[in-house]
This record gives sequence, structure tokens and C-alpha cells, in this order.
Amino acid sequence: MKLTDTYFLTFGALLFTIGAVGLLVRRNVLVMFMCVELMLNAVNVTFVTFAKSLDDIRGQAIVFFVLVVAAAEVAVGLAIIVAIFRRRRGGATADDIDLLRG
Amino acid sequence: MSGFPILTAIIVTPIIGSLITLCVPARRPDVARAVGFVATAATLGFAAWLLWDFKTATDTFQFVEETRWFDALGVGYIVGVDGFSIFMVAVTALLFPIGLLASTTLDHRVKAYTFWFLLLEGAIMGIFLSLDLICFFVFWEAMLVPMYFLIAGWGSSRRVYAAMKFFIYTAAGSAFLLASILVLGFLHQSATGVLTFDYRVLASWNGLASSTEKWLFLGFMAAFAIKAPLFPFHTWLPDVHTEAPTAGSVVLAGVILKMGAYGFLRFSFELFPQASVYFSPLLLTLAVIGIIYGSIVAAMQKDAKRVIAFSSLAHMGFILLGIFSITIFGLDGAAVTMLSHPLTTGALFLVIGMLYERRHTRQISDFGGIWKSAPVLTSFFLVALFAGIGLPGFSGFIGEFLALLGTFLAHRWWAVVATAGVILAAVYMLWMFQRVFTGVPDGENAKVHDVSLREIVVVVPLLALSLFIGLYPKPVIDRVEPTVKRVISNFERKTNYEQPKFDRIGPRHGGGATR
Amino acid sequence: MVEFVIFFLMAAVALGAGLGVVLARNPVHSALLLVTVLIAIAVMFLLQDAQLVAAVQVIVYAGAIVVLFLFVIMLLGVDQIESMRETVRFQRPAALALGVIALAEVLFLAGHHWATGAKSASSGLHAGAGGNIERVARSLFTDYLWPFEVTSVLLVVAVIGGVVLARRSGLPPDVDLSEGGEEDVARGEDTGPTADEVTTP
Amino acid sequence: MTKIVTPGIDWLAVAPVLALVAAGLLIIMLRALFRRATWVYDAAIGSAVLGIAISAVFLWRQWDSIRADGPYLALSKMMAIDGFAVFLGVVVLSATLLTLMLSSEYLGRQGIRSRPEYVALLLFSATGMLVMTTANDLIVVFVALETLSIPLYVLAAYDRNRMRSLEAGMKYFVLGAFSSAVLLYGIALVYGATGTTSLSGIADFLTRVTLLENGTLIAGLMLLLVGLGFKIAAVPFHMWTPDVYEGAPTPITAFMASATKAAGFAAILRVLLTAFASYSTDWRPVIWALAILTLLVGSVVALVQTDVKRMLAYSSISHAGYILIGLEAGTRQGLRAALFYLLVYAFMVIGSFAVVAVVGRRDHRHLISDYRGFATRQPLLAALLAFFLLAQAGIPPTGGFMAKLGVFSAVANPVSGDQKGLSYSLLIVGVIASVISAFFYLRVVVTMYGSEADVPDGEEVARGTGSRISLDVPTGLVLVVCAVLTLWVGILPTLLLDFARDATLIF
Amino acid sequence: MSARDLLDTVWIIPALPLLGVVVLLFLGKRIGEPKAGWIATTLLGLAFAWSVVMFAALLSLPDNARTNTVNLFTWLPAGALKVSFGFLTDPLSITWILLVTGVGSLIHLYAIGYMHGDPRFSRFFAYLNLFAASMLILVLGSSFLVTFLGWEGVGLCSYLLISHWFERERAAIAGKKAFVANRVGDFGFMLAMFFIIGSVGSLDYAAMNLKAGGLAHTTVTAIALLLFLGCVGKSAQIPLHVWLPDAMEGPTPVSALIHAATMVTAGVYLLCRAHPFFEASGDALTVVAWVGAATALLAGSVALVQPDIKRVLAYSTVSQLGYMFLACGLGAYQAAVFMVIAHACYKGTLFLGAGSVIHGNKDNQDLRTMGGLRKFMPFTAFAFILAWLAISGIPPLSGFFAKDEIISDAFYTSDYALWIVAVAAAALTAFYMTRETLLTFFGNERFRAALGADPVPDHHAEEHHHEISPISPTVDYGRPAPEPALTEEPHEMPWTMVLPSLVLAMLAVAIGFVNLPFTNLEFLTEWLDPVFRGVTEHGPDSFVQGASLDVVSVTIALIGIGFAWTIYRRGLADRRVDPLDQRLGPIARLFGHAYYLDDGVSRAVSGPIRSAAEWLSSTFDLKIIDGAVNGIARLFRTAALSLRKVQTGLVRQYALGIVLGVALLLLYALARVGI
Repeated sequence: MKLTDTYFLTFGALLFTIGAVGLLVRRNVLVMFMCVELMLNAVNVTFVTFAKSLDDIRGQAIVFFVLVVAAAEVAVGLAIIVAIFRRRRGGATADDIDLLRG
Repeated sequence: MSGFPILTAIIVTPIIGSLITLCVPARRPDVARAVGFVATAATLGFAAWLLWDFKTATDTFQFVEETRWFDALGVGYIVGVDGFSIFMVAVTALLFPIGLLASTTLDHRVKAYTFWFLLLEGAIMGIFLSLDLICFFVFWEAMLVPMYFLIAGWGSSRRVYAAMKFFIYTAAGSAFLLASILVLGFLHQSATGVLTFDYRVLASWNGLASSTEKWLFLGFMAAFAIKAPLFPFHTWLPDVHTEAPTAGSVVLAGVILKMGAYGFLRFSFELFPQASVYFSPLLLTLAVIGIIYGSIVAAMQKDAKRVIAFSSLAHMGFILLGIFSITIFGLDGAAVTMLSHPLTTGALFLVIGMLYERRHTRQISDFGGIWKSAPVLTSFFLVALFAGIGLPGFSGFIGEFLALLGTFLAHRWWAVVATAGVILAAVYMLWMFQRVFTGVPDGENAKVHDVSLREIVVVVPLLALSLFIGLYPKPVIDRVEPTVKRVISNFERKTNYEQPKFDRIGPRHGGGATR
Repeated sequence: MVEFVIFFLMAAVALGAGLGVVLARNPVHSALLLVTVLIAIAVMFLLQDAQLVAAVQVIVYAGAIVVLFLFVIMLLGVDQIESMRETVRFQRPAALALGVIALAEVLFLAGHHWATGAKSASSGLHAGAGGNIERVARSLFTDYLWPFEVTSVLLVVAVIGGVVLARRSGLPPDVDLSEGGEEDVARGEDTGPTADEVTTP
Repeated sequence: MTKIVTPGIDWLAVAPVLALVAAGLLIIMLRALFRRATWVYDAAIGSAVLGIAISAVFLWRQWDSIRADGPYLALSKMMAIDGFAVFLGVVVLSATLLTLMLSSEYLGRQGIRSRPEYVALLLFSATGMLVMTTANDLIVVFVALETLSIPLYVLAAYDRNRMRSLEAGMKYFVLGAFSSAVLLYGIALVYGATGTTSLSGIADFLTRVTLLENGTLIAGLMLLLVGLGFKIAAVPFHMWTPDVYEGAPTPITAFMASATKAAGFAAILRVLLTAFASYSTDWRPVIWALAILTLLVGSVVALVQTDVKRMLAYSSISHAGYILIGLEAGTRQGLRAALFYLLVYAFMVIGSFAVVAVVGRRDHRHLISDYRGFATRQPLLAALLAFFLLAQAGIPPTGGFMAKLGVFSAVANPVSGDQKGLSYSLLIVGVIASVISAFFYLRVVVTMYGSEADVPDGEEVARGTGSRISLDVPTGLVLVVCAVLTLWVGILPTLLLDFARDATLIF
Repeated sequence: MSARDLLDTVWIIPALPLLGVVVLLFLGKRIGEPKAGWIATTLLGLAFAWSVVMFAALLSLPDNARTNTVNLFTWLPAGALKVSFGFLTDPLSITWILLVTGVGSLIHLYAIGYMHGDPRFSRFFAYLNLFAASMLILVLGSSFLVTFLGWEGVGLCSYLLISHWFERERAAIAGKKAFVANRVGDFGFMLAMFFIIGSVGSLDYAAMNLKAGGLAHTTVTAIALLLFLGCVGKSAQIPLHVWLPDAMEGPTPVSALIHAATMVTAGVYLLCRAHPFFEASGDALTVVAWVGAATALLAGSVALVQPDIKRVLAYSTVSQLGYMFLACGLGAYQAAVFMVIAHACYKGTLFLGAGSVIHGNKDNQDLRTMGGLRKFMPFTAFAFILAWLAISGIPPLSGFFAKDEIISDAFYTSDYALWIVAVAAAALTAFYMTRETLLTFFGNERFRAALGADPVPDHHAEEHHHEISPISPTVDYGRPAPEPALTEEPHEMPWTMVLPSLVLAMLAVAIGFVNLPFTNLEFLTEWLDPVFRGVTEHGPDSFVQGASLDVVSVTIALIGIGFAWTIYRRGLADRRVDPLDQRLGPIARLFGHAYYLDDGVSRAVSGPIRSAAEWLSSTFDLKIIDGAVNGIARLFRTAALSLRKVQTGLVRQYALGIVLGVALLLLYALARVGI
């Protein structure tokens, strides 16, 4: 039995889905961010796998951009959460923040 | 007068006037009014000049001016007049100063009112003069805005609803017009390689597939049928008429409704002759329904303006009937009615407006016996009424007679039913007249004062003109008919349509019985 | 075969921990499980000849990003068990169903062999001199020089953003200049002419 | 270890971006060095304007060079320097400048702090947009997208005293991150399918190789469309738009509606028309469906809005639909129409939001009912707002009409016979949507003009807008510029139409 | 100046009253009361004078060339159709203009006295002049269209004059009713014109005369029947006669001039003028004859029991017009014209007399409260009695010759059924006219009931014309007789009113001699002969046959008079009870209510027709058509509201939307790729 790309890619797809569904079902904004991280990691796996199968180093280089972006996103995202918590203590789940609607 | 761009002058003069109005300080309504009078009077002068210089012998467009506007879509600024547009321009130029004069009792936000009013005139002139389809559409759509503001700003109680309804309803129709114009232009481009929206070029092109032609016709019809309005698309009309200020109603009934009929005459006919013939029974039927239905519903209205509004529906039915009879008589009649209806209905609206100013109501049941307290005012109404219901000697008769005659020759039974509308017109108008003007005036009605000099000046020209045209329509017909013949021969050239023969009914030899 | 075992082990760990991230009721547990996922993925990177990426994955992701998460969790004091009851109707089944459908669609579309592209000739995985690190570096500084430079802006933005937002506002919490009765206004509000008013007589 | 030879830097290509970055960094430095100084904000605005000006000059130089020598790829083919890029660059820079002017007094009026950083973030966002316009690689698209988005997340939440603003930032962030993950996955799949992330490379590959099994590629393309559709607020990826537009500070809303939309469309146009041009039969139906949904949902839901900003948000969704119409046509004419639309729309929408920004209530609500009798209190502002709204409704003679005329004529003139039905149906939906949209624009106009009679007991006046309006000079300038341009384009569109045409000719 | 040149100036005739219209409309108020009337009368008198000149001019031409057309200008030049505004002078039109201007002038004169004190005095005369002008245009027109101009013009004037006292609701309604009924006729007239244009190709009478014979039978019948519909409306034939009795709401001179002498005979004129169509059709003539006969009989029966002095005359007019139509239907056009002339004289006299009686009785029109007035109004009574004898058909008064000729013609053409109807109607005529005369001028003085009562303060007496009471003075059948309101005895009228009555009465006596039923004495028939050349004439087989028919007529008339004499010789014993009502029983109610035709129509109009229209305007138009329009708007709104609900404000749901989009796009991709 050979370890083909398909395993990795399917794994990536599964992980991506877990992340995506996780974002949909969790109310805690922090956990939602973590789910985004899961998704990005799934993408990373995909990129690296394609790099291998295509024999192309650029697929690995791309991962760095994803990393940077993820870091930047997390920094800003967490800052927003902090700002929100400063405004309203407690009960700051995603479902509580629904002033804007319609 | 070689070289003077008179048509552009007619379009631009009111617009310049409106811009000048903007610069007038708001606390000087008199100045704003004066600007308005000067601008409209100047336009009327230009229009009179145009009428004077208009050549009767030719069926082509006259005074054509042509410049490119933007090449990206091959759009040009092309203006010109022929027999269809000349009188619409003239009557527009006449109605606007009169409308302005009728609005001098208005005392709030005069500046804005004058501004929009002048803008409206410019846009309407553009509609009647444009020969480029896109250019036409621009004016067609731009006209909505000033009208909208006039209704919403100076209308009566339900003006917001009415203004909105007017805007949305007509915009809905013109949306399809735009789509059809574009498709037509690009089909022409892909067939001939030339991208243009020049009406004259497109009208002489004969390359549309017949199913395409029908679809495009329907697209154009959507706009024109709503504006005209044709029977099931009329419900905006009474609401808007009722709520609009007097001058707005005058312009609306006088000119804006005619734009629909004009659109059919000018665009649908020469661009889509086959589809026009194909759909003419449908449109005739709707027009006939409009005549009868409008008359019946008019009779039942409780608001005087709504009565006139529904009567407009009926009158537009006569115009459309004449148009879609596709005969020389019918088109002549439609053109005459298009000139006549603004005069008579304009006068009716003016008188109703005067009554409204005096009594602050338009409910028929609130009136009674006005004839006694204001006999001259009543006479105006009476003359306008009889002119409107087609009494011979007034312009309305000439138009209706020819329109019905044309229809009769081409589609007999439609004409028979439509002629019955003549009876109904008398019923609803006289019934309203009886309830409003006869009887013994009581309370407020007894105190209604008679007309002022200004009001005489406002109404009399319209009625006098109607009488003149009714007794001597030759100058009008002479100018209209070359164009009518052009359109008819275009039909005969491009389709297998034939004008009904003049005296084909029942000669003893040749079958004997009437068909 | 060893690779195979490692892969499955790591895949199981990663997926299990991934599920754990989603299902854990305490955010701290989620964060820790996230670290587990990241490390498992790092191992997979090694399986794919991506040594540098694997290292960076552990250092930056697990070392920096997750720590940041934990830091914020502690800062905000939300390190407690929270209710997992779903309050929004159909959210969970819909999310699950759509997630599974989308996954299935991707898998169907991908078919048996995902990659269809021709092999890259110029920048092969093992082409050129140097090890994995050097090759990645070469790619970053030649092919991807422009986006690489642009990321600098991104990082500056992140810094500024973090500073600006997380800075104390100077106002006490829960007092909003504008918030007075905002909820009330948001609900029973006086609205302009409604569409109804303008469409119906 | 061999020497890494970095590619030669084409300085002209990167100059517009650098100018903005430099201005941004200068602001940050000033802020860091002179923490307490009050002039820093003025200096920030000054340097921002300067940066934008320099950037614009370089864009102009690029334009000349493109006209002379044709478009080219720079920096390892990561950048495409062409007319398209310059045109959208102009849109972005104009929008940025106008937003800046709009913000200059707004921030102080609303008590928003950290103002110099605001300016810097705005510039960085614009940087990302400029990068986006020139992007010739999916990775650049991704990085640019994040570079323009992350500052926007911050800016949306910038009014930290206001829960709504924070909420807007949070929502925008969560959904933005989510959608960019989806986009990224799409990039990965496309990369896997084609072996490259370069747009021109993908195009080459797809024309060279006929894929027998292109499932991965198509899946990737779809996910790309999701990610980019999110940025342009195409339905069903639009749901963030109303909330974020309503909550964000009004100038930022204007910026998002104009510049961000332009950048988003830059990406989607480039990806579809460059990389996937040969797959147009696959994506055109998708764009068709998105366009129809976007047009209808945007204009229909706007009908029942009670908040002006929210209404404008929905209207901006429907405007995205019109631009998608141009894209659906798939022709050069369509592209030209879309570009022209973006430019004109920027002016119209910034103008509208400018008025809204000026009249905003202290509690940051913008209820339509507050505009009751606005015309009598502030005739000039009311007239301007009415004008911008009518322009958005596409009433001639305004730029809005010309823009709609452009996209409609693009679908009225479809290239291929087999998809004529799609195009014509889009034309019909487009015109219907424009009628529906007229309705809600007019509702605001009616409220301003129609009902001064039923204004007010005193309480209403106090709540109503316009009682405390101070129209500052920069905002006034914004209004004048937007109004003049919108009207000018409506009457004499030739110059800008030609600009759009040239931009697509040298694409 | 040749005779033809002279005839070209015929336009002066309508121009004179038209001048009066202009002057009176614009300056009427300033001219003031009696002068305005004098201007109008003088102008019409001049027109009469000029008509006489025209008559002489035409007479000077040889009898087969007695026709002259003068075209003033091209009125309607559309397509291949050219309609000139032209006047045609021939014996027919000259006869009519003499009648119109002559009788018109007399009635104008009468009106000066009758309308004394009316607040709208000058306007009344303006309308009268306008009527005269229109009527002259009608008869002088050289084509159907010009005739139609006058046709509608007289309709308009009829409307205005009936509604002259518009303060009274019934007057306003009656005017409207008249106009609408006429419009129904116009509907036929217009369609007929379309048919004529379609078949003849021109509206000129000259073209009609040339081509009518060559048309298909169906066509020509259609034209004839449509024209006839117009005539039915204008001349108040069944079933469009309903307007004429109501028209009595107008001032009495109007009733005399328009609704007896001239306008209502326009239908007869048109039948005569358009006789080529009718002759070509044949079938149409039968219809005309039967409608005429039926009208004569039914209207006569209705007149029997009417309590109102003017209503009796109105139904009588309808009945007499029926005779004229009967004559036309028999092809005896000259007889019809003769009847028109005679009728104008005696019916004019009767109306003027009735007007004087009403005037002298403080606007009371109820026969039941009159009686014995001959003592108080001797001249009026004299004129009235002469006219009564004339209309009853007593030789040698004009009515005898005119009516007898028609009745005999029915016999000669072997239409015996028609003859019987005509004879029966003649009996009715004699009866109701005798009844009216006896109740008015003879018998007990029933008005005296009030004289003994308390004299009502009389401060209104001076200006009783100025304030029009809102209650109608006409009396419907079945309405109880009012209490007599006279506070002084009835009195004779001023000379302006008496003189025209007397002159007309003299004419009624003498005019029969223009067409005596003896060879070479049929002046009128010969004069009109060029117009009706080609129409077959029927004459008596022998002198004996003619004479015996005359005897029958006279006998019938005498029987009618005798019956009435026996019943009403002494007036009414009780003014609440009419003995005829008791004798006829339910039939009297049928007659009195005019066969319930008006009731039926008005019940239908105010009942089902009105509710149908109401439904159309309130339910159909507002709910269905406009409802559909607003429904579309509401549809969008509903859609918007439900779409808006999707926007919950929950960020997770928004993300769900994105995932939904992903799933859908991927589904599309699957379909596209084809798995």
C-alpha cells in the first residue's frame, strides 16, 4: 500500500471541513478563530502535498504567506475581541453581538 | 434663419431659465416667476417661429441638427421635427407659460417650483425633438424627475404616494424601452457593422427577424402603453392627476400622456412595421376598452379631477385607436386629437384648479350651483366640456371623427364600439357638470367669486385655439399629413399591409353585400 | 509502510484533535488541542519533504499564534466551561449537512488523482543546489519577492491594528456615549415612510 | 550555498505602491516620535495627500509608458502593469483621497481617537488595493486581499466607543477570515490542477493543455469565486455587507463601497478574464446566477430598510450586480462597462455617504425618518443627497445612467449565439432591478422633500437631523467634486468612456 | 347680379344670428334687459327677410335648376376626403329656413315679454340666437358633416336652454337627458357618415344623390337605418322620445321654438335630405313608417291623461312627429314637409298660448287648477282655440290638410294597417287637445279656490321670475293637484306675447292653402318636386276615393272632440279627480306613466347599471387592476421582509450562507464536469 497524495489531500479536505463546520457551530469567538486556523492549516497541508506531487517548491513557499497572514489576522482579530470585551464584560459570544441586523 | 439652431434653442432655453432660477434668492419669488415667464415665453416664441417656418410640402425631418455625443455607443445628439412632433412642440410651448401663469397663486417655494417646471419643459421638448434613440431615452427618463418633484412637492394630500407611483410605474415601462433600444442598436450593428442609434438609419433598416421585431415592439410598447396610458396600465393616472398641482395636471394630461402616443407613432411604427400590423388588433382592442371603460369609471368618480383623469384615458383611447387603425385618416385624427386634447383637458383642469383654489375641495358632492355664483368660470368649463366631448366646431370633434373614420374603414366593429364612447362621454361629463355647477348654491358655494383677468388670460387661449382648429383644421392637417403618408407608405413598402380602400364598402357590383 | 503508519497515526491525531477543538467546552482545551493538530500536521510536512515548513509550523504556529490565543483567553478571563447548547434553530444540522455536502462535492470533483498539472520543470522540489531551506528561500526571494515584500505592510498593519484596538479607550466599560437606549431605538423605532405607506393608497 | 539572485526591480511598477507605503510609515513614525503633539494628525493628512498625489503621478507615468510600449509583467511576472491596473488604480486613489477628506473632520466630530493611525491604516488598505489591481498571481491576490482587508477590519471597528462599530469590525473579521480561507483553498486546488499560481501561467497552461479531468480545477475556480464574491458582496456572500456598512464609521463605509469594491472587482475580473478566459463557458453561468441574485436581493431588501446607511449598503450590493452584468457579457465591451461603472459608482456612493456622514446623529443612527423635512432645514445638502440618490438610481443626465447604459449595452450585445438567452435575460433582470431600486432611493427623497408638513412637535426636531450640521470645508469639497463629476459624466461621458476603453485595449 | 350670385350670399342668414350670439355673449350684461331681446329678434327678423330674398332668387330659376351650392372654405381635408364648409340652397332648405327664421322671429318676440325680469335675460337670447344659427347651418349644409355641425349645435342649445333655470334640479337633469338621448342618435349619425364615406367616398349631398342608387342593398340599408337612428334621437321617436316631455322644464318659448316648431323637425329634414338612401333601401322606409306610426299612436295615448298643460303638448308633439315620420316612411316627403310647416304654426301657437296661461297663473301648469280662463285672457284663448281646431283636423284649417294627406297616403300605398293606426292616432289627437282646451279655457274656474283664502303677502310678486323655486312647475301624472296659489285673477299678457300668438294662429288657419289637395293647387309639392324627383308618388284612384277618406278623417276628429266634450264640458267637479282616469282605470295609469318607459329606464340606470359601473370603478379598477399593480409592489415588499428575516445579525448564520453558496457552486461544478 502506497502513501499517495490522495490521502493527504483527503485529510486536508476533512480538516478544512471540520474547521468550517466548527466555525458554524461554536459561539465563542475565540474558538471560531481557532477553527479558521484549522482551515488554514488544512490548506497548508494541501499546498505542501501539491508541492510534492507537482515537484514544485513554490507550494512550500506559499505556506509562509499563509502563516504570515494567519498571524496578522489573529493579532487583529484578538485585538477586536479585546476591544469588544472592554465595552461589554461577559457574555460576549458571537450570538450576543447582534445589534446590526435586518 | 439659416443656421440658427432653433430646435436646440427650444430645448435649452427653459433649461437655462431653470438654472437662472437657481441663482435667484429664495426670498424673491417674483423674480423667479419673472424668469420663468421670460423663459417659457421665449420658448413659445421659438416654437411659433418654428411653426411659421415649417414646410408643409416635405415629409422628411426639418431643421435637423446633428452632433456626436459619445462614440463609445455611437450615440449622437440629433434633433429634428416632422409633422408628428411639430404640434407637440407647439402645444408644449403653449401650455407651459399658461401653467406658470395658473400657478401664480402658489405661494410657497416658488423658486424651486419654477426651477422644476422649466426643467420639465426642457426635458419634454427634448423628448419630442430627439431623433437619436438613446438621446430620446435620456430625455424620456429625465422628464420623470422634475415631474416627480412637482407632484411630491406641491401636490395635495396623498402626493407622496402619487409621485412615487408615477415615477416607479413609468420607470418600469421605460426600463423595457431601454433594453429594447439597446438590443435593436446592437442587432443593427451586428448586421451592418455600424453602431448607431440614429432613428433615421434604424428606421430605414429592414433586417429584423419577425419574432425579434415582435419582442422589441413589446419592449417599446411597455413604455408607451404605460405612459399613454393604455387600458390595464392606467391606474397611475387618476392618482397622479388627483394629487398633482394644477399646472402639473395640465402638463401631465396635455403633454406627458401624448408622449406615449407619440412614441408609438414615431418609433414603434417605423422601426417595427410588421409587428405594428401584427399587434394592431390587440392595441385596438385595448384602446376601445380604454374608451368604454374609462368613460364608465369616470362617471362613477367622486373627485372632479379623477373624472377628468379617466376621461383622459378615454381620449387617449381615441388617439391610440386612430394610430393603430394604420390609415391616413386614423393617423391624421390621432395627430389632431393629440393637439386638441391638451387644449380642452388643459382648460378643464385649469377650471377645476380654480375651483379648488376657491373651495379647497375637489369632491363633487361638496359643490353645487357654481353656475349662479361664478357664471363666467362655469362658461369656461362648459365650453371646455363640450369641446372635450367632441362637439363639432371644436378641435376634439375633428380628431375623434378622423380617428374613428380611419378605424371604421380598417376595423369596422372596433369603431362601432368606440363610437358608443361618444355617448358615454356626454353622460359622465354632463353628470359631473350638473352636480357641480347646477342647482342652488349654498354656504361656501354661494360665495365663490368669478374669474379674475389672469384666469381669463389662462383659459381663453386654449379654448379659442380649440375652436379655431375645430372650424379650420386645414393648417394642422396640411402639416401632419405628409408625415402620415410617409409612415403609411413605409408600412406598405415593408409589410404586406394595405391601406383600406377609400370607397370600398358595398358597391352593388363586386359581391354586393357589405363585408 | 512506516510512512503509512505515521500518516494514519498523525491523521487520526490531527482529526481527533481538530474535532476536539470544535467540541471542547473550555476554550483553553481548544487551544491546547489546536497545538496538537498543528504538531501532527508538522509531522505530515516532514513526510512530504517539507522540513523548513514543518519547523516553522511548530515554531510560529504552535509557539506564537496559539500562545497568543491562550494569552487573550487568560486576559479576558474566559477560561471557563461554557454551555454547548445551540440556541439558533437548524444551525447545527444545517452546518453539518452543508459541510458534509461540500466535502463530498470536493472529493467527487477531485476524483482519484487530485493533481492534474504537469510537473514544474524550473523550480522542482529537489532541483537546484542546497537543501529544502535554501530552495524555499530561493523561491521566496525570486518568484515571490513581490508578495513577500507586501507582507511587510501586512505585518505593520497587524501591529498598528492591535495597538489601536486593544489600547484602553479611556472610557469605563459598558458606558457608551451613544448607547443610551440604543437597544430600544433598534427595536420599536420610528421609521420613515414604510414601503407600505408609499405603495398602498 | 548559491547566491540567490533576486529579480530586477521595476521601480516604476512598484512606485505607486511604495509612495503610499512610505506615506503610511511616515505617519506611524511621526506618531511614535511625537506622541502628544496635536499637529501629528494634520501632518498625517498632509503626508497622506502627498503620498496619494505622488502615487497618482506614478500611475500617470505608467499610463504613458503603457501607451507607448504596451503592457508588461514585472517582478517575476507577479505584477501586470497595464491599462486595467492604472484605471482601477485611479479609482482606488480617488476613493482614498475623497475618503480621507471626508474623514478629516468626521473623526474629531465623532470623538474617535488614534486619528493618525486611522490615516495610516487607510493608506495601507489602499496599498493592498493597488497591489490587487496589478496582481498577476493568485498568491499576490491573496496577500493583497489580506493587506486591504485587515486594515478595514480595524477601521470598521475604529469607533471603539460604539458597540455597533465594534460589532461591524468583528463580523467583518470573522467572515472575512472565513472567506479568505475558502479562497485560499481554492487557490490551492487551482495550483494543484495547473501547477502554477500565476494568472498568465494558468492561462497558458489551460490553453496549452486540455484537461481530461478538470474537477479539481473547477472546484478551485468555484471556491475562488466564493472568496472574491465575498469581497464584492455578491449574493449569497453578501450578508456581512449591511451590518458592516451600517456599523462602520461612515467614511469607512464609503471607502468600502467604492474602493474595496473596485479592488474586489479588479481581482475577479483579472482572474476570470485572464486566467480562466478559456473556461468562460464554465464561469459565465455562475456569474449570471450571481448577478441575478445580487441584483434582485440587493434591490428588494433595500425596499424595507429604515436606516439610510443600511439601505445604501443593500443598494451597493445591487450595484455589484450591475457590474457583474458587465462581467457576464464576457466581452471587452463588458469589461469596459464594468470599469466605467466602478469609477462612476465611486463618486456617486462617496457623495451619498458624505451627506450621511455630515448629518449623522449623535447616537449614530441614520433613520430615514430623521430626514423628514430635511429639505427645508438644509436645502443644499438635501438637494445634493437627492442628486446622488437619483444618480444611483440611474436617472439621466447623471453618471449613474451612463454607467448602467454601459453595462446594459454590454449584455445587449452578446458575442456568442448560444448564450444570448442568458445575456438577454440578464438585461431584463437588470432593468427590472433598476426600477425596484428607484423606489427605495425615492423613498429617501420623498422623506426629505415630501413631508415637511408633518414635522414636528419639538421632540421630533430635536431628534431629527440637520439641526446641528456643520459642513466642514473638506467634506464640502468632497460633495462638490463628487456632484460635479457625477453630473459631468452624465452629460459628457466621452472622456471617461475613452479612458475606460483605452484601459481595456491595453489590458 | 344674377340669381345665383345672390344665392351665394346665403351664408348671411346664419351669420346674422351668429353675430347676435357674439354680441350678446360678450356685451349682453351691458346691453341690458329689453334691448338684448330686441337685438336678437331684429337680427333673426333680418335673417327672415334675407331668406325671403333667397326664396325669390331661387324661385326665379327654372324649376329643374333650383339648386345652388356655395363653398366657403375647405373644412376637413384629410387624405382623399375633402369636406367643404358649404351651403346648399334648394327648395327643401329654403322652405326650412323660411320656417326657422319666420317662426323663430315670432317666438323671439314672444320671449322678450315672457322672459321679462329673468336674471340671465341676455344670455337666454344669446342661446336662442345660437340655436337659430345652428338650425340654419343644419338645414343649409351642403354635406352631412356641415349638417352634423348644426345638428350638434342645436343639441347643445337645446341642452343650454332646457337647463336655463339650472337652479331647479329637474331642469338641469332634463337638459342632460335631452343631450344624452340626442347623443345616442348622433352615434347612429356618425356611423352612418363613416359608412357613407366608405361607400360613396364623399359626404356631399350632391355625391349622395349621384351614387346612392348604385350601392349594395345591405350597405344602403345600414346607412339608412343608422341615419334614421339619428333622426329618432333628434325628433323624439320611440324609443328615444323620453327626453322631449322632460324638456318642458325649459322656458316656454324654448318649448315652442325648439321642442315643437323647429329642432325636433330636424329629423324629418334629414330623412327628406337623405331620401336617396332610404329610397334605395326600401326596407328602411318600412321601419321608418312603422316607428312613426307607433310613435303617433303611443304618444297620443300618453297625452290623453296628462295633467300638465305643457306635457300634453309635448306628447302631442311626439305624436305629430310620428305622423311626419310615417309620411316619410310612405315616401310622401312633401306631405311630411307640409306637416312640418303646419305643425310649426299650430303647435307654436299652442305652446305660446300655454306659456301665456302659465305666466298668467303664477307659474302654475296644472290643468286641474285652471278653467274658464277665456274670460281673463281673451286673445290668448282665441289663438289657442284656433290652433286646437287646426290640430284636431277640422277643415279647412291647416292641420286638416296636412294630416289628411298623410293618412290618405297610407291608404293609397295600401298599407291599411298603417292607415288604421294613423286614423286612431288622429282620434286621440282630437280628444286630448279638446280636453286641454276645455280644462284651460272653459268650465268652472277652479283657480278661485285660493282667491277667497287669506291673501298671501305679495312681496315676491314683483320679482317672482328672479327667484326660481327649486321645485319644478311641471306636473307629473299621479301627483296630486297643488293648492291654487293665485292671489289675484289671471290677466292678459303684454302685446309682445299676444301678437306672436295671434300671428301664428292666423298662419295655422291659413297655411293649409299652400298645399291644397287639388291638382295645380299643390303649390308646396310642386315647389319641392325637384328635390324629390324620382320618388314614386301615390295619389287617389279617383276623386271619390279621396273625398271619402277626407270624410272619414273629419268624422274621426269630430268623434274625438265629441267624447272630450261630453266629459269635460263643465270642467272638473273635483279638481282632485279626473273622470277619464276613472273610466280608463288601470289603462289610465299605464298612459299616465308613459308606459313606464322612463321609470323602467331610470330604474335600470339607477339600479343594476349603476351598481355595475360602481363595481367597475370601485372594485375592479381599484382592487383588481390597481390592486395588481400595488400587489406587485406588495409582493416585492413581502419578499423583502422575508429576505430581511434571513439577516438575523448572527455572524454564524452569515457564514452558513457562505457555506451554502459554496455547496451550490460546487454542485454546479459537479453538474458541469458531469459526474
